Amino acid sequence: MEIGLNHYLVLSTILFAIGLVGVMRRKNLLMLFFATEILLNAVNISFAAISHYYGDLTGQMFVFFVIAIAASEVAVGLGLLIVWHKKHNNIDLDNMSTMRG
Amino acid sequence: MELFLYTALFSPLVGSLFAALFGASPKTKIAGVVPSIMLGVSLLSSTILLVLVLTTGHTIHVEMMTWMATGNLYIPFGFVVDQVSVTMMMVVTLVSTVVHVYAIGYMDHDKGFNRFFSYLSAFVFSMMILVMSDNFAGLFIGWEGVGLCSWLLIGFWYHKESASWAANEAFIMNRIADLGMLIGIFLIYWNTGTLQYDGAFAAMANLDASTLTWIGIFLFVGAMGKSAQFPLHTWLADAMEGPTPVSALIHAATMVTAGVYLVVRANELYALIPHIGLFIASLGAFVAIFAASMALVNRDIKRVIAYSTLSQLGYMFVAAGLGAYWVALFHLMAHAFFKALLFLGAGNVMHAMDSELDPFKMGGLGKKMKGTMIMMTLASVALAGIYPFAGFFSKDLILEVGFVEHHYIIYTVLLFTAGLTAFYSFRIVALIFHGEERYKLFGFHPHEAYKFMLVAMSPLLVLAIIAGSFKMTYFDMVTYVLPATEYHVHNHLVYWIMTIGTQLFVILSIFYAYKKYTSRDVKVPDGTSAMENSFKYKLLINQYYIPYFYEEYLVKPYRELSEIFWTKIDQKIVDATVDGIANVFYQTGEKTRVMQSGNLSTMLKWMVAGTVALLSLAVVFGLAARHSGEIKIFLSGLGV
Amino acid sequence: MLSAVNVSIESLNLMTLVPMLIPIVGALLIIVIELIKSSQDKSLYVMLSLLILGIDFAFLLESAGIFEKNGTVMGVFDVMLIDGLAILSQFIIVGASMLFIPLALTHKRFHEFSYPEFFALFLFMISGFQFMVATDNLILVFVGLETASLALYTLIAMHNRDKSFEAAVKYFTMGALAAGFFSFGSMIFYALTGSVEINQIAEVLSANGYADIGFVLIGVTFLLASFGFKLSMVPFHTWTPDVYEGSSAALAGYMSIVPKIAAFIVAMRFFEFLIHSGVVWLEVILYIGVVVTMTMANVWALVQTDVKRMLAYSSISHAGFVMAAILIGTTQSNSALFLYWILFSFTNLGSFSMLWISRQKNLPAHQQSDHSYDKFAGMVKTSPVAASIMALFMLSLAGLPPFALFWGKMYMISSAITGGYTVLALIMALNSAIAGYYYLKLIVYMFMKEPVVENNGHVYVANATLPLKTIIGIAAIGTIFAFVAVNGLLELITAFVYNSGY
Amino acid sequence: MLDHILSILIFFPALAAMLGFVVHKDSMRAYGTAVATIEFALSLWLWFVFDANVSGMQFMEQIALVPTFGINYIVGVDGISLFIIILAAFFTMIGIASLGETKDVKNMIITLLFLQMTMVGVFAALDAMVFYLFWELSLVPMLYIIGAWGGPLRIYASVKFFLYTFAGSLVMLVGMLFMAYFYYQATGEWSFAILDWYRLILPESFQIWLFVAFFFGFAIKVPMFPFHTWLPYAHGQAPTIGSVILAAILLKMGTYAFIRFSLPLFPDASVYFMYPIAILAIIMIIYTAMVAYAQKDIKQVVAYSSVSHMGVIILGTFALNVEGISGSIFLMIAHGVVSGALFLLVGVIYDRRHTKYMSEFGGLASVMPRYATIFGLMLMASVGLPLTINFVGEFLSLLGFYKQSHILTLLAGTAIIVGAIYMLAAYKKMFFGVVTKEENKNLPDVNKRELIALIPLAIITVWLGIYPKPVLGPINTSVESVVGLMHEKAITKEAKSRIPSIGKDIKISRNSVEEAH
Repeated sequence: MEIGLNHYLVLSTILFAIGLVGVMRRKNLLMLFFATEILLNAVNISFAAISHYYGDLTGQMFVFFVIAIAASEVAVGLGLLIVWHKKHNNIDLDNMSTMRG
Repeated sequence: MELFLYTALFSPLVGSLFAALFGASPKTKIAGVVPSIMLGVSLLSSTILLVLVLTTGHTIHVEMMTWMATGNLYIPFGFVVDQVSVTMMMVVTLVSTVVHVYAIGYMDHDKGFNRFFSYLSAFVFSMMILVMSDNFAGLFIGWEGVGLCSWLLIGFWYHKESASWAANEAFIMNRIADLGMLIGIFLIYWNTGTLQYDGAFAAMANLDASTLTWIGIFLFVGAMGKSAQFPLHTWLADAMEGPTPVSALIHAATMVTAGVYLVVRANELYALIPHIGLFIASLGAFVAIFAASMALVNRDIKRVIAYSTLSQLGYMFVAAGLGAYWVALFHLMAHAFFKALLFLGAGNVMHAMDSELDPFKMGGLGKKMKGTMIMMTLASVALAGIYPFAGFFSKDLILEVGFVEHHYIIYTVLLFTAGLTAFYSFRIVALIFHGEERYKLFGFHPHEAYKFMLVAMSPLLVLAIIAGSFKMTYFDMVTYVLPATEYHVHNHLVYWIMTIGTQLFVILSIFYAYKKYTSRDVKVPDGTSAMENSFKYKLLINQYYIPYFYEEYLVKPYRELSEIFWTKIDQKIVDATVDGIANVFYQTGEKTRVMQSGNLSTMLKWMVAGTVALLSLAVVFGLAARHSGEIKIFLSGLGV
Repeated sequence: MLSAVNVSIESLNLMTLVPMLIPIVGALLIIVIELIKSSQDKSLYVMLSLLILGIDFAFLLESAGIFEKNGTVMGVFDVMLIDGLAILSQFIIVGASMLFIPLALTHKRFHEFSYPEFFALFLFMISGFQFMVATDNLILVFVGLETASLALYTLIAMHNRDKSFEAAVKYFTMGALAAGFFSFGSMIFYALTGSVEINQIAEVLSANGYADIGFVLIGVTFLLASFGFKLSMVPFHTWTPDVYEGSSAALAGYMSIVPKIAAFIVAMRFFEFLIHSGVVWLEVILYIGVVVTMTMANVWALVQTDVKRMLAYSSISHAGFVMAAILIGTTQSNSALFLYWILFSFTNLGSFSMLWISRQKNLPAHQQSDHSYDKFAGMVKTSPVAASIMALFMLSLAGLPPFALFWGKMYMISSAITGGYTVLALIMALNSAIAGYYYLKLIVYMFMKEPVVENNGHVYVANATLPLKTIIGIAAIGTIFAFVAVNGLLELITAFVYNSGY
Repeated sequence: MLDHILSILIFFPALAAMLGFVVHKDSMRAYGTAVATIEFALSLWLWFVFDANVSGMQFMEQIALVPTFGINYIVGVDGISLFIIILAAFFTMIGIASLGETKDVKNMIITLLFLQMTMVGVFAALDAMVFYLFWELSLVPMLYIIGAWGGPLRIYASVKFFLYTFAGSLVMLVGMLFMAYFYYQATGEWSFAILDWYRLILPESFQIWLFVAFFFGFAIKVPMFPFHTWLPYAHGQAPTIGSVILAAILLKMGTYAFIRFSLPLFPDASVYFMYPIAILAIIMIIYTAMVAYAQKDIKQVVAYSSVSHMGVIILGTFALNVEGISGSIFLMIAHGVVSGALFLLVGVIYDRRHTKYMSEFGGLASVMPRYATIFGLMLMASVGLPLTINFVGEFLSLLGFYKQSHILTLLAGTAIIVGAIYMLAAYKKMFFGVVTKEENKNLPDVNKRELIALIPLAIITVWLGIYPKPVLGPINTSVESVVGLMHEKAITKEAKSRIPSIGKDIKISRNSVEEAH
């Protein structure tokens, strides 16, 4: 069978859903970041697919930007993560709830 | 002439203010003398005015200044001296002058001496306004003014609980009546467009009967309050808490007759609504006998006299109600003289017995205080209406009126009451002055009052005796303004039977009373005798349980209801709601703040949840988009 | 064989880029300076950035002039869009930043300011926001958004306390999620229309009459979620109080203003056509969102014990209040949004600065948080002027005339009425009433209570220096004498908004 | 000078308050008194130059504020507002002059001066927004006075006062914005000027809605039953001066606003709501009078009594004829004087015994005769005895309303009975009987400082009771024009009949909202 646009979209949607679940379920900060990466890349897939479908490059440009941003996010995120780990030597979400109410 | 009018009106005020200057300072004779002189002046100028009116027959009408003016309403301070008001002026100034002079002696030892005179003169001033005003608003000023002064004077000995209570009772009861009066005034204004007597009465001629009836009723309600007619009568007896001169002046001679004056003043109105007149007359007759019955047994001389005042007021209302306005006014005048005299005499007795009021504890005082005895006896005779004393002319006239107008029930009632009157007045005379000297048992040392007090009383005595002889002159005078109807029983035989019959009846009851209460076996009742335990007696001594009824069924509930309104409704309901609304928000906050758990993954869950919620809504709406029309309608309610 | 691309430099219209480039250049400059000669005093950097922002502001005035002459300008392959909204919002962004920067010159030493990177990042962030507002291309919006956000996360973290790290992490993570939503949303629109430019999306959608409305709604959902995060709409608001508490008061104040206005502009651009396309769903959602955000935020603010958190919630509620403008979507409401936000930025920056100057280096024992209410108990006794100014800001926030925010509120409610949203208008009014309580609470503490512990009032101005006082002074004057400026502002704003077709 | 006298009246106290910050606290009292006296003199001068024969606004000033949105600073004064302004100035003066021993008196006086600005502003404002501005602003100083100098419950009381009024007036604000919008629809331009609004005729349905919106703001301020519960707390907790100003002036804002806004703007709605409001007013009169009778605390008695009296004022206002409205305005002044005096008197005894419970007193008449006399006078004024200031107002108000409804007036008339009941009862408890408490045996009588405040009030009470003309005249002139305007504007037949027409012709452009559509 021949793979059409919808398959890509479905795939990306599934991936996105996985990402969401991960975001909700993960207690480990690092894993959480991975989940967000999944989110973004899920979107990338469909962007690429759609841009191919329309035959214009905007989508792919978007993909590039997303990748770039994802990268920088990782940078910042890991930075924060490391600092946090230095201070508390754990990266568990449930430990960071000093502020509430 | 206006000069005299203003002097008559304002000199009491001057006297009052003068006395007020010494209000806070200790007793000074001058604070008593000056007001008395001022009243003398007032009396003098009133007399001059009287002479003027009597001789020339024309009246004085002045407008001093504007009081209220707004919209179409225009109320001036206007005063009129006509035959009616001048009579009242004479009565007021005369009696009050006497009382003032008398009071200088009576209040001699009272530390509130100065205060007393400033109040008393203030009262006279208000009374003068009441009688001299040329419009209903002015009348109302005086009306409330006398109310205020009577409040001050009844509660004069404010340290006595009973006194201040009586004062408040009097004021509030009068207020109830004044409301009626006020409504009457409103009615008059909106229907006639003015409050001036002449204008208003002129306009009333062409008003429909129902309106007039209402006006008549409401005005009379006002009169009922001041003249202590049933059911607003209880305050008068309690008002005896005040110093005796006050009782003499306010609660016998002047203020309580204001109601009668009002009806007489409004004769043109009541002439148009005879059915109300009849009602007034019937009520008057009822009050006459009702009050007299209570006077029969009471063991407080002042209260007895008070009840007799009440019953005499009843007579006056009968006359006024039956349209015999001049008769009412005449009896008012005569009554003022002998009743004031009676009270002042009682005052002497009280002084002698250091404020003991129970006649059973007296007896045989005649030896000690001749003057007083004579005066009171004569006053009682006049009250009983024996020829040729004032009472005969005025009171029997009222009986005749009742007869001539064919209201035989009223006539009979009044006749019977005349007997009662004679009985109770001589009951106390006998108990006080004759028989055993029971006061010895209680260790009193009675003494006659100051000479000048007796002298001061003498003019009243004279008038009480001779006032009757002015009847015709008086008739000629007042009938300038009042309907001139002669009341003669044309059949001479009937006339003589009636007159003599009445006289005999009265004299008999006098002698009965005299016998009964001078006999040796009169002793201080100790609540054991059969008579005292009889139902009749209890009923009468408890004033038909009316005060009790008021206390139990009006005063108490009012107090309790207020308490409930405050504690239950105002705090528990109204205020609680307000705070409740505020609390709802606060509590919501407290409850829902847990949402902010501070845990990151919860936060993320919230975000996703929000998105999902939106999504599901999106789906719903996506489906519903076809039916968006209906939805729009539904939502337009929200203003979307 | 590709044909040579030849584009005339004029058609690029690079002028449109200049306002964004200035901060970037400035940021680089600062870094370079640091490279050449490190460990300069912070005042140098503060003043430099102030200068740079000044220049930026000047250029904005320039472009404002241009706009007034010949309307909206597109540039750089029609990616940049310099219309009234862009210019106004940039004014707010840059202006607020200029007010913020001097707050670094505190009396006590806070070590984030000793890094030049702080200022560099700050300037990057500003340019990011400027990009966000000055385009209708979703890509650029995304880039700008992320640039700004990433910088902001770092700034927060640099405050270097446990709480600030926690705040940064929370903000960051949720931000990442929001970014995912945004990209997904724009992906859907791209799929639907084959374009990522808002105006083209609008055209295409209206051309095919919103054929597949379901997908549009889904797309909108995701974008709404991401905007909701930025604008801290309930339930996407949860980061706000924590982040505000975690970061320094000054920065919190800044955050309550600038990122939001940027997001508002994007939202306005995006929802404008959807609202008028008669998509009922969107109206409903926004209606609910607005009401819930206003009310719940107020309700939560009632129960706070820390002034800073209270202000955090209050600014959420204000955001909700202003979000109503987008729902109403008339010219008046859009201008009301700008008016409100300008006045709000004065007042709110002022009140946060008041907290900032009262910030102690380390917590005294009797105090559970930096700015707990009872810290301010009896403040009027010891430092009446400070107390009065604080009270002034609170009254203004409560919307008491004639102070700044009243005019914003008034105009906003009026726009709701003219837009036919009567019920909404009433809800807004009543919400201001509820809000009155917690602003009043602080006044009550300051003016009517006795101090918890005896202090000489120094704590309230522990951090004060001339620049800080100046800023607060400016804010206070702006708050009191707003009524002088309102008319001018209103005319200007209305003109700009109207001419850019909103 | 004359063209700006109102602005001077409004802003002079504020300016003085600003300068007051530098005055040393020992000489603050003198400073405050001086300022307030000057202000009062100015207000008297205003009265002197006021032309009593002009029915319209005088000394109008207009400064553009937000012209694009139709908000301008417009002030002006007519017979209705003139005397309340004077009263405000007067009470601030005697209030400060007779200020008892208070902690940080400096803040107090500064606050009072600010309060005065807002009060005068409210009554002088002719632009809805400016009116609203002062109206809201007046809450702040009062909040501070109650909250900082009040009794044990002061914070609860002050916050309640603030929020309750604030909430109400926000609804009113919505109403105002609506009104402006309608004006915009009708004429195509924004305006908040009241005089412009007067010329606008709205369909009845709109009138009713707007009337309700405004009603919330006003009714809470008055305060009308059932919105009155903030008042007892405010009075109970406030310091003497606070209660005096509150009762004398601030409450009048509500009733004044009814006459300034509700009646002329919404004549048909006023007629439509006449009976409901009259019934509320009667509940106020009787119910609160009974509540007052149940009080143990003399200050609460006075507090509730003022609610009761406000009922009469409302009733007079909604008589919708010249007699009634003039009466209610006069009664505002009267009630201001009398209740103000009564609160001062309560303050006198409170300063001496630091209790307000009547059970603590008794027999004071013999200990403090002068005090008892003045109290008695004010009491008699409060129960509306003729020849005292209150009677004129009450008489006219009731007289006016009698035209509209006999039975309701009869009910309302019970005011003179129930009023007498609680007042006399209170007086009896405090002054009559024998002195039982030891500490009451030798209380000092009223001193000079207190007399400064009380004597003038006593004089006014009697003077205006005997000769109300100088005040009633100008009021009447302005009220006639208001009533005339209402009659002109009235649409429904009922309103036309209910509101009497005045001979004078009032010109109003008959452009209504529909026509604009």
